[in-house]
Amino acid sequence: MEYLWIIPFSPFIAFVIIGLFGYKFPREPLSGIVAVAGVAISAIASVIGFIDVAKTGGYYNLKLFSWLTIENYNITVSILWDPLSALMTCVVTCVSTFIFIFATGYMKGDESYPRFFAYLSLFVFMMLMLTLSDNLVQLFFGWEGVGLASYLLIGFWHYKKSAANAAMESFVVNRVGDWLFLLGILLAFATFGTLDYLQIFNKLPEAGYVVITAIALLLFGGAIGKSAQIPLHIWLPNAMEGPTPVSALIHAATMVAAGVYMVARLMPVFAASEVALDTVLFVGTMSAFIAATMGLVQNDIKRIIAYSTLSQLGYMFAAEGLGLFSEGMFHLTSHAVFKALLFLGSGSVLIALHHLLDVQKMGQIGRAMPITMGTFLIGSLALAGIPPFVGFFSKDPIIEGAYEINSFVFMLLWGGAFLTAFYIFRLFFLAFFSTDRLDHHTREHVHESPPNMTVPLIVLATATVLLGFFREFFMNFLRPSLDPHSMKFLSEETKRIVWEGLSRSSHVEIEPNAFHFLGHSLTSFLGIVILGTALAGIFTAFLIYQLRKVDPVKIGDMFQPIYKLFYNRWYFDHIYYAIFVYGYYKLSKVLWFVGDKVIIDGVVDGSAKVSIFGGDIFRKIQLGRISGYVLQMLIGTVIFIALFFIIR
Amino acid sequence: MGILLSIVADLGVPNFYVLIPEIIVLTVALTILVLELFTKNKSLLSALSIFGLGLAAISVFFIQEGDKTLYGLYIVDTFSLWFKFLILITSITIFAVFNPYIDSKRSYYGEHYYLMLFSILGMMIMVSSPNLITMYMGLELMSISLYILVGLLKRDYKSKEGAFKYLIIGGAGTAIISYGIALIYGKTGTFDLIGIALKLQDNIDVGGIGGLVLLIVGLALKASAVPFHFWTPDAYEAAPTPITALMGGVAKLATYATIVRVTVDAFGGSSEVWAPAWAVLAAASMVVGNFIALRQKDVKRMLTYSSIAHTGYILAALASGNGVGFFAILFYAMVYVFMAIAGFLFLSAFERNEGWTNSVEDFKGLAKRHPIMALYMLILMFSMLGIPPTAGFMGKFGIFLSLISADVWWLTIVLVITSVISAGYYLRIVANMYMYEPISKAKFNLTQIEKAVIGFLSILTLLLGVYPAIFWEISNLLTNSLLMTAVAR
Amino acid sequence: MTPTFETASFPILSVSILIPFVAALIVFALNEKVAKPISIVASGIVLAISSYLMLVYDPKDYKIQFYEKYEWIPQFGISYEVGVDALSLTMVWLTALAFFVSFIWSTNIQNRVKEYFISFLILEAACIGVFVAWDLVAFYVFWEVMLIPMFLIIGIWGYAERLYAATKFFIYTFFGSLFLLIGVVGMYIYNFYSNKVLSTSYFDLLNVDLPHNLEIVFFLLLALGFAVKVPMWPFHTWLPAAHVQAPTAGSVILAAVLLKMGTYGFVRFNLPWFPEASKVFMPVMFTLGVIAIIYTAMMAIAQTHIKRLIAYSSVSHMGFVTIGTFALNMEGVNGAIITMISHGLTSGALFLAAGFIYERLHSYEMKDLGGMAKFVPVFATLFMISVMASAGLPGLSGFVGEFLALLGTFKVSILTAVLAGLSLVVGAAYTLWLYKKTMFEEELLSEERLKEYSHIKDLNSAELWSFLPLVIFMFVIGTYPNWWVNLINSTSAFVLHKIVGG
Amino acid sequence: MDLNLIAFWSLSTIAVLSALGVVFFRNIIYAVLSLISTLIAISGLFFNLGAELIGALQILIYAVAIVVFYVLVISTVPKYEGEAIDLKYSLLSTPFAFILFMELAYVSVYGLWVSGTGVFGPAMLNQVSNVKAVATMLFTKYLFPFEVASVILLVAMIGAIVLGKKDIVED
Amino acid sequence: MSVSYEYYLVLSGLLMVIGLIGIIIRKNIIALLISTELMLNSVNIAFVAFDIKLQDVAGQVFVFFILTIAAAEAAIGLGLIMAIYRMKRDVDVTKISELKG
Repeated sequence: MEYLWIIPFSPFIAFVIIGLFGYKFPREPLSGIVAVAGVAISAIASVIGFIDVAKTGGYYNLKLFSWLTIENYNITVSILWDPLSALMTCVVTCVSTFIFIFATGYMKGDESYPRFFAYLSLFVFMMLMLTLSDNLVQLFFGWEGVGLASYLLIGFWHYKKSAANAAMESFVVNRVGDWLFLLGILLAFATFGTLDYLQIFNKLPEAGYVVITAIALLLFGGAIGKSAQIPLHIWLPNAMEGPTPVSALIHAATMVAAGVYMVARLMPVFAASEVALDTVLFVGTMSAFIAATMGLVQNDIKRIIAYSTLSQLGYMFAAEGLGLFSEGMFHLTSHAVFKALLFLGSGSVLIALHHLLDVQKMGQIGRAMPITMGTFLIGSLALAGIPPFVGFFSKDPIIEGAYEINSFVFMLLWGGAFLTAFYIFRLFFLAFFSTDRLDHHTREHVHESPPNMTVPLIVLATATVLLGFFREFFMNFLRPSLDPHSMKFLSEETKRIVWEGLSRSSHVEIEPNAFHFLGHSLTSFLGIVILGTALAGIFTAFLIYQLRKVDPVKIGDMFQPIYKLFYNRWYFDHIYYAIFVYGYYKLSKVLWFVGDKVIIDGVVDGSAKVSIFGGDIFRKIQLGRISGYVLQMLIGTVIFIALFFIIR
Repeated sequence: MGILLSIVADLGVPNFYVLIPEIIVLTVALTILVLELFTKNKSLLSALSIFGLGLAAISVFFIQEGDKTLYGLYIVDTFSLWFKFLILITSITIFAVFNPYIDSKRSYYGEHYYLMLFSILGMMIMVSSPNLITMYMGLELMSISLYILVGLLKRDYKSKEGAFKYLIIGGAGTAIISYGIALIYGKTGTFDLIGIALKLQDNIDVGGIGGLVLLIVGLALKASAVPFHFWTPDAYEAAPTPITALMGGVAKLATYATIVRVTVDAFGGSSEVWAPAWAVLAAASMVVGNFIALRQKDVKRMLTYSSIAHTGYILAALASGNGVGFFAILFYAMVYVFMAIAGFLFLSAFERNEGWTNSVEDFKGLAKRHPIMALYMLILMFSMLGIPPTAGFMGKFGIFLSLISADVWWLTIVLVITSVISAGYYLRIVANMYMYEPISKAKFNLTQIEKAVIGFLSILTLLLGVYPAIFWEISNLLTNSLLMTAVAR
Repeated sequence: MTPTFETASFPILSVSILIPFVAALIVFALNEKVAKPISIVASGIVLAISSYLMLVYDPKDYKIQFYEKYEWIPQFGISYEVGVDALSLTMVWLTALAFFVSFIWSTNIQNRVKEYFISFLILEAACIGVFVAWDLVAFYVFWEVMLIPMFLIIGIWGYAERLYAATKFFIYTFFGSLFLLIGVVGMYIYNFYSNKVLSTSYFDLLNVDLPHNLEIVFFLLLALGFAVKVPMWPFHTWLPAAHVQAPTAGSVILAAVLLKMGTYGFVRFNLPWFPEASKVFMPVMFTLGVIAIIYTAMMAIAQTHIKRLIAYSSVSHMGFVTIGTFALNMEGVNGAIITMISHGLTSGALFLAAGFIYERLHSYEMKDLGGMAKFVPVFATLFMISVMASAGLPGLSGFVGEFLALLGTFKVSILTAVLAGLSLVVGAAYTLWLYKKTMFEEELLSEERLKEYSHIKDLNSAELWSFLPLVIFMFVIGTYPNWWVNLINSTSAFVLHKIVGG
Repeated sequence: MDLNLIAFWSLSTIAVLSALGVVFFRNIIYAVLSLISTLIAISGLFFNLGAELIGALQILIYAVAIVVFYVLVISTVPKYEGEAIDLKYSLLSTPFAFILFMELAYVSVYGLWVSGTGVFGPAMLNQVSNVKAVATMLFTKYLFPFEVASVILLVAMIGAIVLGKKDIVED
Repeated sequence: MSVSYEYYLVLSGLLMVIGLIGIIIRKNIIALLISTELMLNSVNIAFVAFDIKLQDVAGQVFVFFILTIAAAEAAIGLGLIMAIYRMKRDVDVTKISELKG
């Protein structure tokens, strides 16, 4: 399995080549080609590895080199290749490949074309370091690395103030999560003396419950930041300032899912602590619902999809919190595909509309760009959870599982499903159908995108249609990584702990076979209700935005407070801005003035002033007159002698 | 009559051979006294003086180190010989640059030369006195010559005023010293330092303390320690600058040497009395000297206050009251004399130039107008501040060593704080020299000798900081010489 | 644990101190045209020597290598004693690198070229001396000598308020070092009292068995001296002033080398000499370190002057070194040392960047800057790498040190580690803020400004070659810290041997 | 009543009173005359103690030579018209001067002064007079300081001439 | 001797202090010089008293030297006063204060 090193380093080499020579060559399309080649090679390698691991179900641990030795523990750069990482790697590389291809078209004519592909390649490299890692430090390396790439790509059009701000915001907010994550690493090291996953898992029984909980929660803190869960979600919608392929790749398909992947990767740790699982569940659920509500009333096409990403990530976390790790990972995979599709579709729309973002100003563009519309529709349906698209097979089981385990969670996720269907079709209708609100000039230029953009769309759409039917394959495939009984690398003791931790979902039986599942949900009450909800959402959207039977403005007025709450994104941004941006900045300014300038420098410069003042005072004794001199000498002598007779 | 004769006969014949350096200096002085009536040739007089001083300095090496001579009124030991040598050679530098200065002031008196020689003679007598009488006479010869020299600037009222202040306060100081000596005499019945030490040993009482304290006050006055420093700034400023160098450098050196000898030889056993006394004076000098220097615009006056502060540093070593202290004080005194003389001679060289008023402002842009001299001044300033690798640092290092070895922490802290404050004014000069544009482009008119002398002194300051072992060895020898004299009896 | 010595067959360390000094004399004698080449060659040789020493240094057992000792002031038992262990060696290397870089950078000094290079060369000699000296007086001499050229550098080639800054720098550090001197002298005397040995050698003073209260006193005296130099909060205010006013190369040296002396002092002297006091003061140092990290990070973001921002960031990073050092375990000390090296590289690079920006746009104020990235892509890239290294991005040098320091701290005080870890957030905030304000947001520029911008040139070759070594080593340390940690491991163990035993 | 005692008290009273006169007489001539009076009284005390040579020298050098000098100068300098004493300074200095006096007196009274260590006891002085004893010592043992004293006087003489003479303006 | 030597000492101290007061409070610079003479002379009393008590002659020798020095100082002082008067046309001590600070 030594060839596995090709997977991360192929995009890295592409990055180096483009980074050093990108501007020297004819910029377009050579940089794009290099980048695509880099990621494609890596995709091929990972697919080969995927097949390999699918056959054997085993795991490989490839140590590349030793990074740092602490005490007796060797932090290495290495590759852990098991079904979980193989799945994630494949998702990353395959989706990336298509997005890269799309980007060669999307970025055409941009003066920083090579830079874009350099960043993208860097991102893929970092992401692969993350997914392939066998220890927490390398994970953290990739974790921060994708943060960097995300920062660079969000700020790709850095001449825009909003892009620069969004980039910085994303990095700093992520850093809050990373802070917790790093502390988690430190605690883990202090507890276990090692940071390799497998060693940690097997040492779990030695550690106390509280410590494990703390480690899990701190690491999850990192996931909250990276996967933009509430309350650290605010950066993701703003991150849409980046070029659309970036949004598709990083802020939908891969990077933001890193948190989900991390939780799954460390499943035994999380499973060992109920509190941790509950936290994951709670955060995921809340994010799923709240983000959906926010998505309802946005008008920016990319932001709507971004909120939907938040929401779907919430579903994944909810699945993991419920103990349904495989379902979570499956949803991750399917989400990567259809969300990439949706983003690329919207990218295609943006190219056609010259980066017009407001859905309220679009309309009836479906006719001019049928492929985009068709694929977008497929993506929307998948997102809404309509069979036979992959979203149905990955999202419904989560909701059904929640029904079995926790009714409160179920209510929210169920509600979320309605909202999801509603907002995505609101977008769909407003953009592609409805009335024609485009201005005349743009109208004339609306056209279908070139093949290097539509082909990825079609491929992804195909995948969206077909992937769901591989449900059973995926479930079995992931078993060696996520089912405690099949995890070869766990000791018996750990297996027991993990199994106990997952007991909350042990009674849940979800049909793995796609056809059976489809049949089951079309027959069971619960299945029909969920499906019906999704359809209801679509219908409502159709009613309001296509048929215009109900005026959305009136509804907005009717529920003024709620509308405002949603529209202002539950005031998260405002509060954060007030406290952490404005407040922090102002406090810093005040502290600088008071603390540094007045107090500390006051003392420092003050002592200089006191010295000078003292000099002026002492100068007065030298008043130039002999009488005075002698008088002072007399006084001095008197005191001097007195010192020896009185004090002694 | 017979009784008297027998007493006198015991004294034996004085050994005038050991007086050769003094005799040379005296002879030269008297020769100039006569010669000056017949010639107006200043170079001749100056050369003669330098020749005499050089000869005397060389002759120091040919003197057999011996015991006391002249009926116990004169001592020839390593200590006195070395200091004599140092006094002589440092004086040479002053004579070397004296003529141009006095020309520029158009204030020529032939008396300058022999009066300076007389004062140097007084210093030589001071440092080789095993006896309070000799010390007193040497001190007075030095002081009285200096009173005159200060006031010798023609048509300069300030010179007279400074001299008069110096005279009155110096006179009062003389009276105080005399009174102290009287009390000590009354207490011990002798003027001999060792005799005093024997009498006092460890039963120093009120009378002894009184005498000692008054003696300290008097000596502190001569060494210009606060609060007996008042004459210093005025006299130093008033005096012709080379004379200031003589007072601030050579005379100070002799005074410190005398102080050390008196304290060690005569009062070695009562360090618990004089150590705190010197400590108080040292602390006061450091504080007052440095603070006032901070506010001086006139560099000459600033250097004066800095010299008061340095008196504080030097005396601080005595506060430790142990051998390390003597060690340190001797070293510091020896290196300080170079710094001080160089500093004042620097001013004397520049003072000759048109438009130079010794004000801090005049130093602006000196590094561009005269880079070499600015570099010398830089070295001097950092040396006075006590930054390595200059001799000033090694001096302060010794002081710290002595203070801490004696656990005089409070004085150590005072020294530290005041040193930091002193950085304020030393740096101001450096900053003015290097960090401002010149206020005038006029060329400086400096003689080669001036440059060479100042260069020599400042380079020496630097070298003594880089390799101070020789001077430390000398201080070591001197301390041993002193302590051995004290213990041997 | 008594260190052993491996005497040098050739006085290579003395030679590396002498080379810059001799170069200074040569420059003094010749005209100003050759000043720069001579300086570059001299510092290049020193860099080559120190790199060579790093490669041949034997990190296995702790011994002082390339050791030389000559009598200097025998009356006091003072000698000239130089040698290196890994800590010294890395610092010497860092010094050599920083000076090399600064010399290459210093192309457009028009004013008093000769003096400029002489000052820097003497400064280099002194800085190397500080790190290799094992005799305390020699150490102190080098330590103080450095003040003079630095004072002149800030004062002569600085900006508007240079005089204030230079004086403040000088007096403040002088104040601190005098207390250091007192502490050293005190140790020396106490050593004499207890062991009857007159010696200022580090190794002799290592064996002083101090009573507890004296240990505390001496610890404090030394710590005060070092704290001012580090600078630790609240002794840091000289640093922003000095940095803001210093010329670019001066800032680089100040940040890369001078600040290290303080932390070097802590590691070298305070821990091995005062093991008990170090334990006692651990909470205090932690508190100060944490305040330094967070408070000065806040200070940094409050700045509009980019050099002052970077200066505050230095203080913040030094906080990491402080807490790492006083974690009193291997990870902590290793982390502290790595952070020292890394900070030398990153802050050096950041100051170069600030200098670059000033040379192109003639302002340090954020309101005059912004939107450069498009016009100077190479610079923007290197600047970004430096910024990220400073923000502690894994894979670059900054992270390694911070990680180790945090790890060490975490074992001792979780709270400290938690708070210090916040620098991940606040540090990112100010560095990115800096980057954004200088490089991004082109659309805020006015038309005329844009026109001016179109003339600015990317890094010229001198600037590029001074930037590159720093950036390369950020990667080298970040991606393969094992080599560096192996290098310093035995040294850290020695530093801690009285505290953790062994 | 011992004659010595009477002499001491009367002479010391004169000395102190005329010393106060030196300080407080407005007219400088009176002050100089008071000085003479003090000096003569002190010289009387010397005689009283038995130090005849010093007593005589005191009168010769001081009361005659120096005071003549003073009178000469005073005659050149016109009469000083201002206040004799500065009130502020007198108020400030008196308490301190008093304390200093008390301190000196304390030292004088409580000091354990030794006596009779020398060889010139009454028996000896009866054989050789005080004058002879002092003079002999002065020219033998204390020859060196004596020579120095002569140099000092030479210096002072020159100094007085140089300082006192009118500057001839040279051009 | 029936007069205790302490009396001489006290007298000496008293004259000394009076001389000191004289320097401080007099405004005429000639009087300052006279007061200095007074101080120097007061010491003589102490010396002679001690000398007699000790049955030594060294004290008297010292007094001789003090006399010499007093004379020398007086001479120089008067010379200076002449010079000052010639330049300043005043002998008021409050005016003789150009050097200060």
